[in-house]
Amino acid sequence: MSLDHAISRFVHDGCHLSIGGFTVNRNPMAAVYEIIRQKKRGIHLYAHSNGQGVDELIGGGCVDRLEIAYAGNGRFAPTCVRFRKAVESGELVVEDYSNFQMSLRFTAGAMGLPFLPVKSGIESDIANQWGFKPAARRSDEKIPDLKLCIIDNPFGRWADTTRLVLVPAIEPDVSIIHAQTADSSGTVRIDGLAFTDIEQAKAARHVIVTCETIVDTRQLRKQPERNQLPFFCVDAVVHLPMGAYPTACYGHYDYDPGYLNDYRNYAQNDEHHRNYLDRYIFKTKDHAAFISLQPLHRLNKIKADPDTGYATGLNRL
Amino acid sequence: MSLDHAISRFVHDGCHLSIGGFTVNRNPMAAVYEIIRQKKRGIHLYAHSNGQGVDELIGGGCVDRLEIAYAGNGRFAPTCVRFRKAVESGELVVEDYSNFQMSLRFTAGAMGLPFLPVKSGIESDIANQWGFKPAARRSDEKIPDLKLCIIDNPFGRWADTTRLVLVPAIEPDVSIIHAQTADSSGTVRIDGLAFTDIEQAKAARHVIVTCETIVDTRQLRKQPERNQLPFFCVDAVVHLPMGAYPTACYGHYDYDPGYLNDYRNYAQNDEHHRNYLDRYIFKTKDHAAFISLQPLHRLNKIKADPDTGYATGLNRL
Amino acid sequence: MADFTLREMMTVVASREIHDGDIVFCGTGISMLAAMAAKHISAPESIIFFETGAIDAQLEEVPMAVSDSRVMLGAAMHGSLSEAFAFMQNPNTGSKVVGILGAAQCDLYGNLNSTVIGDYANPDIRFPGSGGACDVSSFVRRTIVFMQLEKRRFVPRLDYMTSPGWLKGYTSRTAAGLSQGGPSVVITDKAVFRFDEITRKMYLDGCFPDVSRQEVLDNMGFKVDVTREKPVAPPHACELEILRSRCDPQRLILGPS
Amino acid sequence: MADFTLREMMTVVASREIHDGDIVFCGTGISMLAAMAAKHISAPESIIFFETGAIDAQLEEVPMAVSDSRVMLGAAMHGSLSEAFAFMQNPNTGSKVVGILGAAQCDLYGNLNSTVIGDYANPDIRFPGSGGACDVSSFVRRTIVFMQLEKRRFVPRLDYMTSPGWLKGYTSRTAAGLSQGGPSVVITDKAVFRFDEITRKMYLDGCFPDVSRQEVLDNMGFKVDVTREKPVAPPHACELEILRSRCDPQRLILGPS
Repeated sequence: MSLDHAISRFVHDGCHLSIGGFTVNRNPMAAVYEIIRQKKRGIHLYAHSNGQGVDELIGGGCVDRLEIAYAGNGRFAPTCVRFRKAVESGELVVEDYSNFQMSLRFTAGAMGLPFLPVKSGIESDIANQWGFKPAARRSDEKIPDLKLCIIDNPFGRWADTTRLVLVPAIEPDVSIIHAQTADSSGTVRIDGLAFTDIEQAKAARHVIVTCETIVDTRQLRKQPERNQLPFFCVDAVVHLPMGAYPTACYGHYDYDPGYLNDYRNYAQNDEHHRNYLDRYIFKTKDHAAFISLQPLHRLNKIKADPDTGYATGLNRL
Repeated sequence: MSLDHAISRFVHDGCHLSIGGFTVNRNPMAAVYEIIRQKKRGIHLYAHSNGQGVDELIGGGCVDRLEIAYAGNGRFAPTCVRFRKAVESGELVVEDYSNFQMSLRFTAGAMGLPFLPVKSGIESDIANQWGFKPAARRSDEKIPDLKLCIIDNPFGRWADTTRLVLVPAIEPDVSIIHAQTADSSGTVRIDGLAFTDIEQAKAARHVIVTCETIVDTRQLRKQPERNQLPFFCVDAVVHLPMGAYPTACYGHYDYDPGYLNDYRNYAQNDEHHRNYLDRYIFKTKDHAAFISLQPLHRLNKIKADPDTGYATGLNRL
Repeated sequence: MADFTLREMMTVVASREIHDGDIVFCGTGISMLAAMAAKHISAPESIIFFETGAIDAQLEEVPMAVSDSRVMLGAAMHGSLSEAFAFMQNPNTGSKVVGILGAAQCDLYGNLNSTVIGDYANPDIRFPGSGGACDVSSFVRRTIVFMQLEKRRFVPRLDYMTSPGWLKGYTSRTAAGLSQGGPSVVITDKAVFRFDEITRKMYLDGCFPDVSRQEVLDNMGFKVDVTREKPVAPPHACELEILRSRCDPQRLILGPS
Repeated sequence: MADFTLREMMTVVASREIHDGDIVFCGTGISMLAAMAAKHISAPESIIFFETGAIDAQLEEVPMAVSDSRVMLGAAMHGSLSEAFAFMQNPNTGSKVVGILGAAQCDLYGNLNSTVIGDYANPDIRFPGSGGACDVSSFVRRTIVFMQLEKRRFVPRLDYMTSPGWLKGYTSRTAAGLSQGGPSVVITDKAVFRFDEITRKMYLDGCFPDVSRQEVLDNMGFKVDVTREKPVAPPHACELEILRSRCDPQRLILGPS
């Protein structure tokens, strides 16, 4: 399936969307740009520590509500710039959790459970301060009535625990992840760290996988231990080389420090950011056209060294 | 560390023990036989569907209490023979759970949680019939006061769920698993299905890993995705070729139908079973001696085909 | 009509319940063979799935247990037990799963016992226990039950309910908080039973060739509606051929011919 | 005495808090560098651990984020986020973990804010949020806190408590149901603070070379006990050499020299 078709088919205005990756690594950026290009609006977005993808979707005007643990992008943006602007201006409603809590919320969705317990959040304002107010929650059947709840351990002091936080499952309408490898039926292999991508995919009603390489099914099945997602979880597989650019894809390419620094500078100024969107996203017809705008010497520099999986010695200032 | 040292150091009379593997595959049999050889008594044993290992430990007189989901051994013993005898004679107290429940109970222990929720067990006698009675539970701090409990969904009807079963964490004193590969510091790689071995190990206070091969640390670290247990979880690594025999070890050898059929026949008769214990376990000084008692032609027949991981065409009648 | 054993007949009848797109949860033994038969005969796009975490196992040889290394070869992925059961508990994937279960006892509503005969604390006969049966029967869209037709197995009241079926019938299953799925068919060595859409009581769907209705009823400990009985088609020669030559040439599960 | 920047001093001071056998939970930036420095200088048997699931990462080059591909190379294993946090929540492994955290605000009891300045629903300044900080501070044996010493950062009352420290002191932390661990040291660009064993209030442990006690107190929004103050040893030349040449030769985190 082509990316524009997959996005127009599964990502709708107002849908609940989850994207994979973690800050500067393996964000499904091609899909993010296509969502912006298609001018989707009113998205309810979920992520744990997705940095670049979340910030671009917010900057693209696609997101109304965000549930997240961390909106930074490493050294390139200690706090994501468009995220910060949107929250401070009141354009974006945010509900904060911790990284473990968000990962467990996706895990609960993946497991078909309404919640999972966790021992973090007690006494934190994560428990006390709710982004979505109780009345708004009750009127929206796609948001749980409670942000979370704290219970006494029903097993006494078993496991040396007196109180626990229960965090509600996330069941996105659609999750999008970027992998190194898949077959055409949708069996997925991620190399390096998988973050929470697999749980995000399993929790969702629909799953779009973009990938660097499509290989023959038989090849993936020689080492079933290395595959993380079976084909029956996946709705669309899109072959998309450089699909995580400008974030990294372990074994294929590094993040592009030049792009990420430029992006931060554009993002800090509303007019520059509008020009950025216009030039790189709205005026490119697809990801290949977007990639062709990047200076070749920069793309060459981020090619991964096969021994390390990243661009050894890359100037990252 | 040698196996006899690891067992005498970590497995004590009355301890709470968990063993890995599943029915006919990758049971830590060498460790099981060493526990029998050392005449450990009063063990509280946990397993989900471990077949051969559980039955041998029960037959060896080591086990007083058992928490388990399934005590069968495939075609070789639809119900494990010594298990059945011990339950029917009242020598063994059993508490039944489902396979998912047991796996989640180990997962809860691995996660440092007192319980995990699950949607199975409702209306089943698994919820109503307790192997350990409430008074006995309360007087033993190593058993939770409740076998399980059923709660209403605190998030209303979120995730289309009204009621859930909470199953208590298992925190064994020691877990023993058998892996294909480890390094000397204890980083573990299991090929093929890992069953619930990893959760069983993470949940335990002490972990013994027996393995077919010990390799250099650098070799395991070339593909960190394929390792499942980091060294800081492991107390003892024992190099033990054929350590899962007579159960299978994917990629190394198959289960031995001859041994498993003979075992069933011995197990069905108390005197034959005593002779079996005497000949194969008490009179062998270690696993190598035990293996040397097996007919060479049988051992040759179960060698795994490198293409399939099992003994292709093996006569398994 | 080809010669066939009752075990072959049961296997083929069960395989006909499996359709393309179904994810088939298999236990040990005849249920595994039924899934293999379906995949080879009528539902090549069905997916064989084991609780041990092997997904879409290729099964070049028939496994002797769900942990057999033969389930690992050529699978789409290897998960943990928890992951495998989570696929069934998750409604997105669980709604595609068909479970196949056996048991020691079955009642009018398809509730199953695979744990004990007699008192739980002091049993007359101990069986292996739930394994994944309670989980599967609690989660998936529909289950296929395999049973020997005997009076001591088809009982008015289970000694122990391992796996919930339709509980007490009507809407009692969903009212208790279980999934909308439940047992859809009971396949025995003499007859096939299904469940009424409203009452969820078992009824006689059909007798095997050369088996009389009376013979069926004489082997049951409770009464069932017989008004919907229709003949059960015997295995085709080609079904038998594939079952014998492709699925279980050693007759490890089919037993003596 | 060798020339050094305050950032170098902070890094070296933090690295001294790490011992062989510690599993060091690292965030982005200076905390990662402190862990690398400890491993190269004083605690070669410490283990660098990222919430992203990379365990005992070898770190040939300094990562720019905890998800950087540089954390993946040569690790003992790659887990998921949930697995990584579970290692900290599990008391068997969590009791070996030392967390290193930064924040925008810190109070007398080492409670931290990394979420907002102002009202949560309508903030004056929005920060990235907890990430794993709330989890780490809730679970692990002890945490090392990095802060710039400024009045607006050392506040009597947090605008938002992201990560629980000693809460209200004394036994309030364990009474609330949190782990026995808590913040053990706060390392700033001017001084080091620790926490009283009984009251769990922060006290001044020592000022950096050439920093006066008064300068420290002038930059804090609350009073601390100063009676236990002792000098903080500056970095040794060899510590600096390793930090500069082995850990961050590009000065990505150390910044201008």
